[in-house]
Amino acid sequence: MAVNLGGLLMKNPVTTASGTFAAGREYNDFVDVSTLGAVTTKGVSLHGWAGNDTPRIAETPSGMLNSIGLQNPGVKHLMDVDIPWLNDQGATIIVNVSGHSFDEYLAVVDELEQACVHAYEINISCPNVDAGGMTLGTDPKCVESIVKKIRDATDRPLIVKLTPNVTSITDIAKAAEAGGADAISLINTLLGMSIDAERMRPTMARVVGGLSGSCVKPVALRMVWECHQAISLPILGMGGIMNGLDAVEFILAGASAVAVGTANFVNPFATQEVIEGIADYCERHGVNDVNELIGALKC
Amino acid sequence: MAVNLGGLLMKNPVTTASGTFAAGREYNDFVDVSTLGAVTTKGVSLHGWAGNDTPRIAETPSGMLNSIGLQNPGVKHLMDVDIPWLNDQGATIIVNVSGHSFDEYLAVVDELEQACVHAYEINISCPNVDAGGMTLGTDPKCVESIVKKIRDATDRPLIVKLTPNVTSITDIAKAAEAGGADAISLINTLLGMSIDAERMRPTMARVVGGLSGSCVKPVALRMVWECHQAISLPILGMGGIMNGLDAVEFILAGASAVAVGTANFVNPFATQEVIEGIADYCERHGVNDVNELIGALKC
Amino acid sequence: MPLINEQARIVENECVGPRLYLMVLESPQIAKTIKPGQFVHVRIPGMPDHILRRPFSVYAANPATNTIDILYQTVGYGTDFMTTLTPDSASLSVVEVLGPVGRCWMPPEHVKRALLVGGGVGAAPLYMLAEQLVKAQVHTDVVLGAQTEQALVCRGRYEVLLSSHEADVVAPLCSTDDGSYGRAGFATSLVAEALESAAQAARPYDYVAVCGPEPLMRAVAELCAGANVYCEVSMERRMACGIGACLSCVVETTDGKLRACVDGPVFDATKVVW
Amino acid sequence: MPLINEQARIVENECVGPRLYLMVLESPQIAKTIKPGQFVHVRIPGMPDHILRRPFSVYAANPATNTIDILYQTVGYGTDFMTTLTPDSASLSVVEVLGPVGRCWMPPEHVKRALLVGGGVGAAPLYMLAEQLVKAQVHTDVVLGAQTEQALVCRGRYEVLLSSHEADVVAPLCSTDDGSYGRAGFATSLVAEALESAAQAARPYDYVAVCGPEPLMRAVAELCAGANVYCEVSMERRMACGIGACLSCVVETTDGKLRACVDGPVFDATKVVW
Ligand SMILES: Cc1cc2nc3c(=O)[nH]c(=O)nc-3n(C[C@H](O)[C@H](O)[C@H](O)COP(=O)(O)OP(=O)(O)OC[C@H]3O[C@@H](n4cnc5c(N)ncnc54)[C@H](O)[C@@H]3O)c2cc1C
Ligand SMILES: Cc1cc2nc3c(=O)[nH]c(=O)nc-3n(C[C@H](O)[C@H](O)[C@H](O)COP(=O)(O)OP(=O)(O)OC[C@H]3O[C@@H](n4cnc5c(N)ncnc54)[C@H](O)[C@@H]3O)c2cc1C
Ligand SMILES: Cc1cc2nc3c(=O)[nH]c(=O)nc-3n(C[C@H](O)[C@H](O)[C@H](O)COP(=O)(O)O)c2cc1C
Ligand SMILES: Cc1cc2nc3c(=O)[nH]c(=O)nc-3n(C[C@H](O)[C@H](O)[C@H](O)COP(=O)(O)O)c2cc1C
Ligand code: FES
Ligand code: FES
Repeated sequence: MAVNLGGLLMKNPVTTASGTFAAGREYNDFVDVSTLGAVTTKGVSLHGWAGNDTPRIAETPSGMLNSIGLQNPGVKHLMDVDIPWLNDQGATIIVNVSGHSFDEYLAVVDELEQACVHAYEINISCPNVDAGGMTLGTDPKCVESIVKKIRDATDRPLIVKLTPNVTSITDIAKAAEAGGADAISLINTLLGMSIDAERMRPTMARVVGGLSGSCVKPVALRMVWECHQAISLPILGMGGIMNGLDAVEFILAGASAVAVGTANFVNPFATQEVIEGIADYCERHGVNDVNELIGALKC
Repeated sequence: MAVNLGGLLMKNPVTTASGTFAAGREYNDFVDVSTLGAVTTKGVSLHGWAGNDTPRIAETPSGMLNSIGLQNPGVKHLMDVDIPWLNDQGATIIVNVSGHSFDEYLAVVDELEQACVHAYEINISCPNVDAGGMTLGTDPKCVESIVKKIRDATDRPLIVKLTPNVTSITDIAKAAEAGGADAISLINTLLGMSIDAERMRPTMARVVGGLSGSCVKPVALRMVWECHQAISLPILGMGGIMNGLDAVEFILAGASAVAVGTANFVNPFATQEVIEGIADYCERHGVNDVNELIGALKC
Repeated sequence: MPLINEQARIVENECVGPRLYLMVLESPQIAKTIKPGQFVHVRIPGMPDHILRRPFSVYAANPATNTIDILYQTVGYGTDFMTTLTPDSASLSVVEVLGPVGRCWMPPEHVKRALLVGGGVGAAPLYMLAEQLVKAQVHTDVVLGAQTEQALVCRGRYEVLLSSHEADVVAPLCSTDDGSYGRAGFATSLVAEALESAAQAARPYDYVAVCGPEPLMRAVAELCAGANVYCEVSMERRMACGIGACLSCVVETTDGKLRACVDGPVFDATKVVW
Repeated sequence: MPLINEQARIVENECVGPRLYLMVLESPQIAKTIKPGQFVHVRIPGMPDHILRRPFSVYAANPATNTIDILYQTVGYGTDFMTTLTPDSASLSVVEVLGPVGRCWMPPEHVKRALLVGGGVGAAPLYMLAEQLVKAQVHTDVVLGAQTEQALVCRGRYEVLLSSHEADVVAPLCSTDDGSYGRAGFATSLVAEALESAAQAARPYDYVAVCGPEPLMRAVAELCAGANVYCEVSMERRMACGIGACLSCVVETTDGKLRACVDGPVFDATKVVW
């Protein structure tokens, strides 16, 4: 079940989607983080952000919207509290990195170089940050240049997480590749909105938010498949994975590894069940090595 | 309940989404087309198209994918068979127009000028046509120029239907406005994909297709709301409307009228129930004129 | 016949074979009007995430009891979910059926000898046709094929029906893939022999109706074309609207792409481009 | 206490007042460990389209019968849907409960006199606390407010409980918006008077616990701040994970944005930034 995600060795292809699993401790009664391919931590910025007002979520058909706004206590707290705990547990760690500016991304990575973490996932795609974030991830030139800068700052596996809210996902993926990324993550949330008709108001304080959950799976699969054909980097696929079969779909479409997000909220055992489901699928189909499934879709 | 959609008078704000209601006859045992605000017919091209191979659809969480590929018997057949029938029923008619090239769009509209129809909806957004279609609808310059050309060819209300598969929907909407559109339609389908993991194959023959149904509602609402703020044209809102409350959400977000699509497949009475649902909402909220609700969202 | 959409109470929902279930629905209007070969488009209540209706042929319709029978095989999410519905459940005991939809079987007007060929669960949609033909005193033979003996699920009902009329063969001819009942192998060889021997006996078939997996229908269609016998097939396609509006379900024919739901499901086999 | 996710059979699910239902769940592990003020995060089976869990306080826990009681009000899709679940349904008689979650009520250690204030369905999560206090022989008074008499749904249970202990007031003080029972108007005025008269009688309250609509909680918190009485409130927020991971549910506090699910739902009222 082991896979190699752009230099990051994972004992199985399953990690958590950033922001849905904190740094793993909250799920400790359900999931032993050392059994996961990796734990991807909640987006972290240099000094910590307060995030948006509540309500921050809304339920939507087969999915949900969130506008957490990257609330986080800053990279120092992550390094003092969360990373040591994850290290103690024997987890493989991917740190999701955020910033309001190129410099902030770099500063966060610089700090993290001192910590025992195994890869970075650069979130250039969060729709909930007014500066940086969204705009950054939709322009190929910006993407290439921020990736280049971070590439120069680290030798660790560099995963770039893309937003699906673009006309051409392959243009952005190519830019990340040109910048020197080791892998790309697909997809972050789709920008959406929810209205409470009876109250004539938006359901969330910030009006718009990011859509996740199984409703987005068709869009996510399409983007993974397009990028698998367009670039040669490995892909971390996510967006609506609720069970092992969903994960296999992403792998067949071209993902080398997958992340489980919203499913954790529905079922705290989701990550474990996805791992078991993939193993079960391989057994039923006589697949000895999960790597054989990557991009194995017959079209 | 009457609304004015860029010069098209509708007795209520509800029409059908192109491609989900044919030209109304198939639903005749369930829906009296003269009671609808309008009937929007299936996309029509100059000489008719054969469409894609089957399987053409796939079920997805709270939605479906389709890759019909604009199968249609051509504008002549529409004018000989469908429009006369709709005229006999007393329906208000919006004809959805497709083409492989600028010239084909113009040729279709030229033909239709002879027919008794009430408005055009120009589909510059279908993801299932290799030439034209998708590419056209994602580039503001192309959008402006095709709209200008068609604007010169007709005085009838001109509705331009946009694709949601773009980085900035407001840029495209502005281009349609600049080109002289009377209204815009939002949204066509999101590009998606579905995989049959057990068979290791795409679920549909054409691999990718257009996502519709309630799963897309959050994205559709967001785009209607963004465009309502960015341009001054009226908006025909659609994407996942299953009942009256969904329709009210679109109207509150800024739609002057709404279209019911995938819901027809689930419930053949859907259009009627949406009309009743809007009326019921107005009554419960003491709204005398549905026009008061347009864009009335309190943020 | 106008289309009807009715709330149908589940009267029965039982396992009747390997992955085979019989659902009896109280659907008075459709029970009265449905013809052999037509189908109903069923909205299954309570399925999380899944929104589309599912098409099912009507196996038997009983206007006296106001019921229609559906014989279904579990092949995916919806059919699996259907097995959990029970007549006595508070909320999940009513399905919504839209019908009768589609072109029925259309034997030639003065048909004398008919052969019905059912593969797997395809035996079900032919049963009403068999009843109709037997009632009209048409000499009717039946060939059934399935994977195993237990999967030959309508066999008993066909036996009763056929034994009630005069014919050369009073029981369905059967084949099973595993040889557990009847001829071992595919139904096609039984069909070839039946066509052959009928022709040699100078009492040739003038109508063949086939319902089953596409390879079977195609093979039988080719045999019939060779033997110059009129043959109809019932085509399965994924359906969204189920009533002719969406063009999801087209079948490639010599007249272009036609809709399985309303131009079919039953087609003249010579028109189908396989 | 470790978190547990258990399949809980529905033992009872009955209407007990206007838009109010009592669901009794067989949830042995949570029944043993849950503390007053904690909640369970419930996955409701069979809801089309809706995926999130719903948080509910536990009204009563009975380790002897292995059950927990949830008193819920129908306010939207999920709570409406919950009313259709029945103990005897084949597929929809089991819910998944995750718990016990959150910070419980934490009266000061040597509390002498407590006032519990419940608005509407907020009376429910206070009942276990009332039991605990009465058992510990703390002098406990209760104020309940609701829209109408029928909506004062836990009143009977509080009456029985309070009459079992020695106190100035042996029945809950009640107010209704429509004056159909007790004081007409909001519960706040009863609270103000209770604080006042307790202080005048030199037997002041040293603990107030409030659960109900935010305006009520805020008003009571302000009265308590004025009277210098320690006050706790139970905050409601929309929740995704329900266990502290997603940051959906934050409450603005003097210590920053804290999670209602695990840092609350019960907060020291002086810390809440309203
Ligand atoms: C006219 C007609 C008559 C039919 N009659 C019968 C019958 O009498 N008994 C019976 O057991 N089956 C019958 N079928 C097939 C039946 O519709 C499918 O087995 C059923 O839709 C599968 O649904 P699912 O949710 O279990 O499968 P899933 O794979 O989960 O379904 C996903 C989607 O694909 C569609 N789909 C999947 N398989 C088929 C298929 N073979 N044909 C058409 N659509 C499919 C479903 O309707 C749904 O939209 C008939 C099909 C047609 C077109
Ligand atoms: C800690 C806690 C304890 C609670 N205890 C009780 C209780 O004992 N009895 C009771 O009747 N209610 C209680 N509630 C409120 C209850 O969770 C909501 O009424 C319920 O979630 C509404 O769900 P719905 O599907 O009917 O509403 P919908 O509006 O359809 O729900 C949509 C989404 O919003 C959320 N939501 C809606 N209203 C609320 C709300 N008031 N609080 C939190 N989330 C909400 C839902 O959980 C869901 O995610 C509690 C809430 C919290 C946070
Ligand atoms: C509550 C919530 C918080 C999230 N926070 C982050 C984040 O901090 N950084 C990030 O890159 N993505 C974040 N995401 C996006 C997810 O990592 C993931 O890309 C997305 O939810 C799609 O996967 P899913 O459908 O499995 O949830 C968040 C998603 C949710 C639902
Ligand atoms: C089967 C099908 C066929 C469609 N054909 C067309 C078409 O011909 N022209 C067009 O502009 N849109 C077409 N659409 C898009 C719909 O008109 C509509 O924009 C979309 O489905 C979103 O609405 P809904 O979620 O209510 O279905 C089609 C959609 C479906 C599902
Ligand atoms: S299913 Fe819609 S046309 Fe046949
Ligand atoms: S609900 Fe996820 S942190 Fe509270």
